[in-house]
Amino acid sequence: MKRENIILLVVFVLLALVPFAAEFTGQSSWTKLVGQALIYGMAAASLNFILGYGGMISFGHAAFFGVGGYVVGIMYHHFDAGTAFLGFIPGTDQMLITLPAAVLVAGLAAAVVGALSLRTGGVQFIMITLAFAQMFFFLFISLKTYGGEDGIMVRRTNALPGLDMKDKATLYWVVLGFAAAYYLFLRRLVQSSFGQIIAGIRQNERRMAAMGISTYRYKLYAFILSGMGAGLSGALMVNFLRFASPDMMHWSKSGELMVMVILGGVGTLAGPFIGAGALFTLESMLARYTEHWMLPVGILLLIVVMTSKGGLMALIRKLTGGAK
Amino acid sequence: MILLFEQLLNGLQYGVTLFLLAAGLTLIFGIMGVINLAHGALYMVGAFAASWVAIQTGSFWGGLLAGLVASAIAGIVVELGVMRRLYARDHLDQVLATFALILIFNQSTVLIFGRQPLFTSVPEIFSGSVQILPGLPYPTYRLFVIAVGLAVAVGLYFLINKTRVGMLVRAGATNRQMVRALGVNIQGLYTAVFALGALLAGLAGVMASPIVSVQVGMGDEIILATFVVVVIGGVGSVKGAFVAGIVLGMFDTMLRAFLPATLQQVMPGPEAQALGVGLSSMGIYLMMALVLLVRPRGLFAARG
Amino acid sequence: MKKLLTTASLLVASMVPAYAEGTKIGVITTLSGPAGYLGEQIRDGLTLGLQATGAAFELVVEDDGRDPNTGVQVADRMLNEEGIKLLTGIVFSNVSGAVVPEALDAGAIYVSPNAAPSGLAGAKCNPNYFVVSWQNDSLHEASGAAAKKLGYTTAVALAPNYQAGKDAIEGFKREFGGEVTEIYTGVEQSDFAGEMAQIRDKAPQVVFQFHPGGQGIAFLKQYQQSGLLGSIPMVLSEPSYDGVILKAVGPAAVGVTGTTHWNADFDNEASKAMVAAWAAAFPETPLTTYAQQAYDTGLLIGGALNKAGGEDVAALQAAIKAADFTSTRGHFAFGANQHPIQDWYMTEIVADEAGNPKIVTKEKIREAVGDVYAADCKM
Amino acid sequence: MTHVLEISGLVKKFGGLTATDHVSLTVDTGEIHALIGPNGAGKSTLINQICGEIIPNAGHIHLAGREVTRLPPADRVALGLGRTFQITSLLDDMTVRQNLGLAVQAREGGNFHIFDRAAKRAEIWDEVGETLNDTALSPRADIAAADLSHGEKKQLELLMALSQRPRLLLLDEPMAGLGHLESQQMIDSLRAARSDCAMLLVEHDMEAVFALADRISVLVYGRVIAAGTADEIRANPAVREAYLGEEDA
Repeated sequence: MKRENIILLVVFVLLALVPFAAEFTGQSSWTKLVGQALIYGMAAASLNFILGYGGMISFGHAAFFGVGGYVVGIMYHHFDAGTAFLGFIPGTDQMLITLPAAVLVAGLAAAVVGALSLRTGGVQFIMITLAFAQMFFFLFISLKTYGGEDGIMVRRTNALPGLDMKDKATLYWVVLGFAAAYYLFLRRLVQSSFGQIIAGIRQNERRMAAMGISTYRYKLYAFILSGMGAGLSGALMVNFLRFASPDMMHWSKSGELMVMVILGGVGTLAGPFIGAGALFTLESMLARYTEHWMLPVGILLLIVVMTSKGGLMALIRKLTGGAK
Repeated sequence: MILLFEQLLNGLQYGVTLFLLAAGLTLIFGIMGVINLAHGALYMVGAFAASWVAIQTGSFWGGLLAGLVASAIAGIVVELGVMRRLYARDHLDQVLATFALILIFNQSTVLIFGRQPLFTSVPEIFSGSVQILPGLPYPTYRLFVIAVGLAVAVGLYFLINKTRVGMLVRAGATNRQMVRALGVNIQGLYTAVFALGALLAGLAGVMASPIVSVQVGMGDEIILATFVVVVIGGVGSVKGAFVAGIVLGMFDTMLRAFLPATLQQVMPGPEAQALGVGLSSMGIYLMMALVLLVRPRGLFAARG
Repeated sequence: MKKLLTTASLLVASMVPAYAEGTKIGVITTLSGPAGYLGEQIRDGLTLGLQATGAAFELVVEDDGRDPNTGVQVADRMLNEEGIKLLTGIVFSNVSGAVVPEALDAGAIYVSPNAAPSGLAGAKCNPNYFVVSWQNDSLHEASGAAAKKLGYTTAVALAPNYQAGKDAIEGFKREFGGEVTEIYTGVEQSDFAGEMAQIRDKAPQVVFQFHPGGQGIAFLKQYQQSGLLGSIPMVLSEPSYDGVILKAVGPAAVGVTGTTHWNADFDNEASKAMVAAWAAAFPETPLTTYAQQAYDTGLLIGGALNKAGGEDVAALQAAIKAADFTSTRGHFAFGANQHPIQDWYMTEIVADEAGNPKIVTKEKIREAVGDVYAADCKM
Repeated sequence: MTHVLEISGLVKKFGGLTATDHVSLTVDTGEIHALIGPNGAGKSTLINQICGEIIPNAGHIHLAGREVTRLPPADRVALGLGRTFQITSLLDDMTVRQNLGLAVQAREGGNFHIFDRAAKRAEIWDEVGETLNDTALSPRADIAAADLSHGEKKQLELLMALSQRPRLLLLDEPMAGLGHLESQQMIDSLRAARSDCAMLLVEHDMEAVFALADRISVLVYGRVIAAGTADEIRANPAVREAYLGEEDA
């Protein structure tokens, strides 16, 4: 087995043991903390695919995260109320239905946003994706049926046949399973034929066009795939927290996802997960000691960006002697 | 009719505030190629410094001076301490660093001034209203804000078009390498531009402080609209920032003022209200998306 | 600099609780961002209230950053790791929507000093969930009643375009009964010049507006600057004219009518004690209804702790449910959904000797009212 | 027979400047057609119109009998157009092998597959191996493109363009910046490739032009002032005056 795979396996096993360790040490909230970090890691990793591998700096990624979350929330709402969405789509609390639906709807949203945004580039692309995300935010904030700015409560986590989803550890393992699968999917994706084309477009779009690649179509496809990933993580987050709210698509959430990617390491597979974990743990640890946690978080972020290029992944590589 | 005119004035006043913020941002953006998310924090610094000094001394003008000085100093410190090391990095690192700066500025403000909003009032000579049309009294202070904004626009026009510094700034916005090749003290120019941008943001903050609530995070709300202005106007173009600022200010105000009522005439009640307000909140973003789809580099892009 | 020191000492004070041996109470509240002062008021009011009861308690305070995710994270740690069985403190209903179910599922009690989302007030009410503040609807109904009582028949009602804003206007309309023009403002809007022009154009007899926090400050300032303050009367509900807002707007608020469930000039022992304790502890900071609600929460919780202790959740729940405390607002009882039944008062903002705004209670306008959701609650 | 490339009456204006002024020319199968002219004559503008990066104001471009005047660049590549750039344009972070691999992959298709492994596509890597064999780049195959010498970059770019198996290859100053020996190698490579595809060669190096070109067109101020064989162009007085006279002086 390759060294990289061994490390992955070890990390996976360690993560799988988190609920036990948390219980054993009496720090049981770690299960939830790590679970949330994993979901954010997935969202950040989906962003990293277009941002790090594809060179498309999207500042509106939280929109798809939120859309995915709201699909779960809205379906649960109708399930709970016994009504139908748009009058003909019945609600459900089955994860096997809600998650694919969330992925699909987020992908559709990404298709529309991407199709328009990708006509621009550079700073304009950053801003136009932000603009679309803001439109989603304002749309959901004025949806009275679904709680407006207060959001929707999802009183019970979606059901998965054969599992007791009320159990925190079970839910955590489900999340871990999705995160691991998503990691492997991304690993395969960046090595695939399509992944190579996307990497080529990031490095030299003009050259790729001269080789007969209609870059727009490939970038759009990447944008949609990435939006679907964000939708999946949003749907998981709503299941995990049992709550969906417009905060999920606020522009500061897009910014946070971006920070996770940059902090962890742009264009690396593990970077976004590491970045999400680091930022999340840092915030929540510091918040325990001081109400002014934003100050040390800000200073630490600044130090990281000023002193190292390539984020925490670069640091880890340096420390482990250049090994992958 | 009077209502329409008043709303136009309101739009103009909002527009010049956006212009003050966007002018600095677009220069920093265009010349140094830096995405400065923390520009709104400088607006906040200006507002807080001005309010605090105004409270202590009882003088709005003392506050104005303090706000300008404080924001310019904050700008210089940020440029020397942080931005200077990031010019060569890509946009992403700049985004992260300036995001960190927002956290630092906001929380430091909490530590220094506390969490409660500060109170400032309109200076005595501008406290009343002026009867600009029969039946339309308009707050003198807002007219003052409009005048200051327009004066800054004229000043910037002369600075950029008629002075040597302005020539360098223009050249820098079009071609960074060329300015370097001219043997200019590029570091000095960068610091100066950054300080100028910070000063203008601070000025916007000072002017807004008697109108809005001077509170932590006040810059984060307006910075998005400012970015929209910069992008619609064209990155690096002060003229673009001016035109886009005014147009956007008016467009936004008009939408808020008239769209819900207009929709109500063609649709049944409450839904029309909700839709109208939703649409007018989205208005500026919708406008940016449309402009970029037609002109992907904005209206007055400096770089070809 | 003095401010800095005060803040620093407060910070220390909050981290080193006075009664380190007592029952742990988890306080999840918003301390960062523009709304941070609300959390500060709640934390400090709660502390004073608890101290007034002499109960043995230990506060574990943490910031939720107005983010439901953070709130749940914090709640999870408090509930499962530190074994806390009693939570309170949340300012915003979007946070409480996420946190309250978490607490209830863990078998803990949540007592709300402020946020009271309608989603938890009706059919989804819960024996372990209490609200000490007020339900949104009843708050704004009081303003409608006040405007009606003052003899007005036409109004312009303004509120931000989110759920609480819509509820506010609905509540106002319900009791007002006259002709109402509704204007919704932007969620993050801070310049209301356009709305001022519309108000002038409509020329109603009265203006009702609901803009808590910074928006309220901006609105009142601009209302005065546009010259409307003297010409069209304004009626407000308490979150739009709290002490902090008044301090920030200065004379711009004088002449405005407000409705509230409590005011600093209330003539009862509990209220006087609280005002005195607050003035001694935080001379620089105005006492708002947020702090008062939290103080009442402190009295309620402290009393219940004294009676039932902190170990037995069921006993504690019963003690809280009894609401056996002397509220700073005078009459207080829990309705069927464990939300308050209380009186509402009309107040007026007048200028004190220094010309600064001061709230004076005028009269009681509604007596012993609960909320419309209580009927749906089957407990 | 049809021409591989046929340009007729092409006009492109930038503001008041006419960069391409009613240009007409053809390239036939197996032919190397050179386009020469002083700096600013509009050669790159013309190339970019043929590639589709710039859309002309008037006139027509036909590629292998199909009108392509307004098609996007990628669609023209599908019809058999390949190109090299005046300033070499490679995928800098990738190795020589990966650069070539991507060029082959772009031609072979399957580019939307997300579950395969590009590194395991034998049809690609076999071909890349064959292409690299016997070239000077062979020992440098696993070096990042950014680290190659200027001459090697030019060479790699040509190999990438040829890997697309174009019918027509647009060469934008392939000799620029090359030493004498490297130029000779480039001329040899081009000569070897002429059996596979026609070429439109933009070049300043007259020695190379005369060594390779079957026909030469001379572009001055956006207009074709002369066209013909090498000998005809050498003898043309207008060309001597407008162009060669100055350049050779």
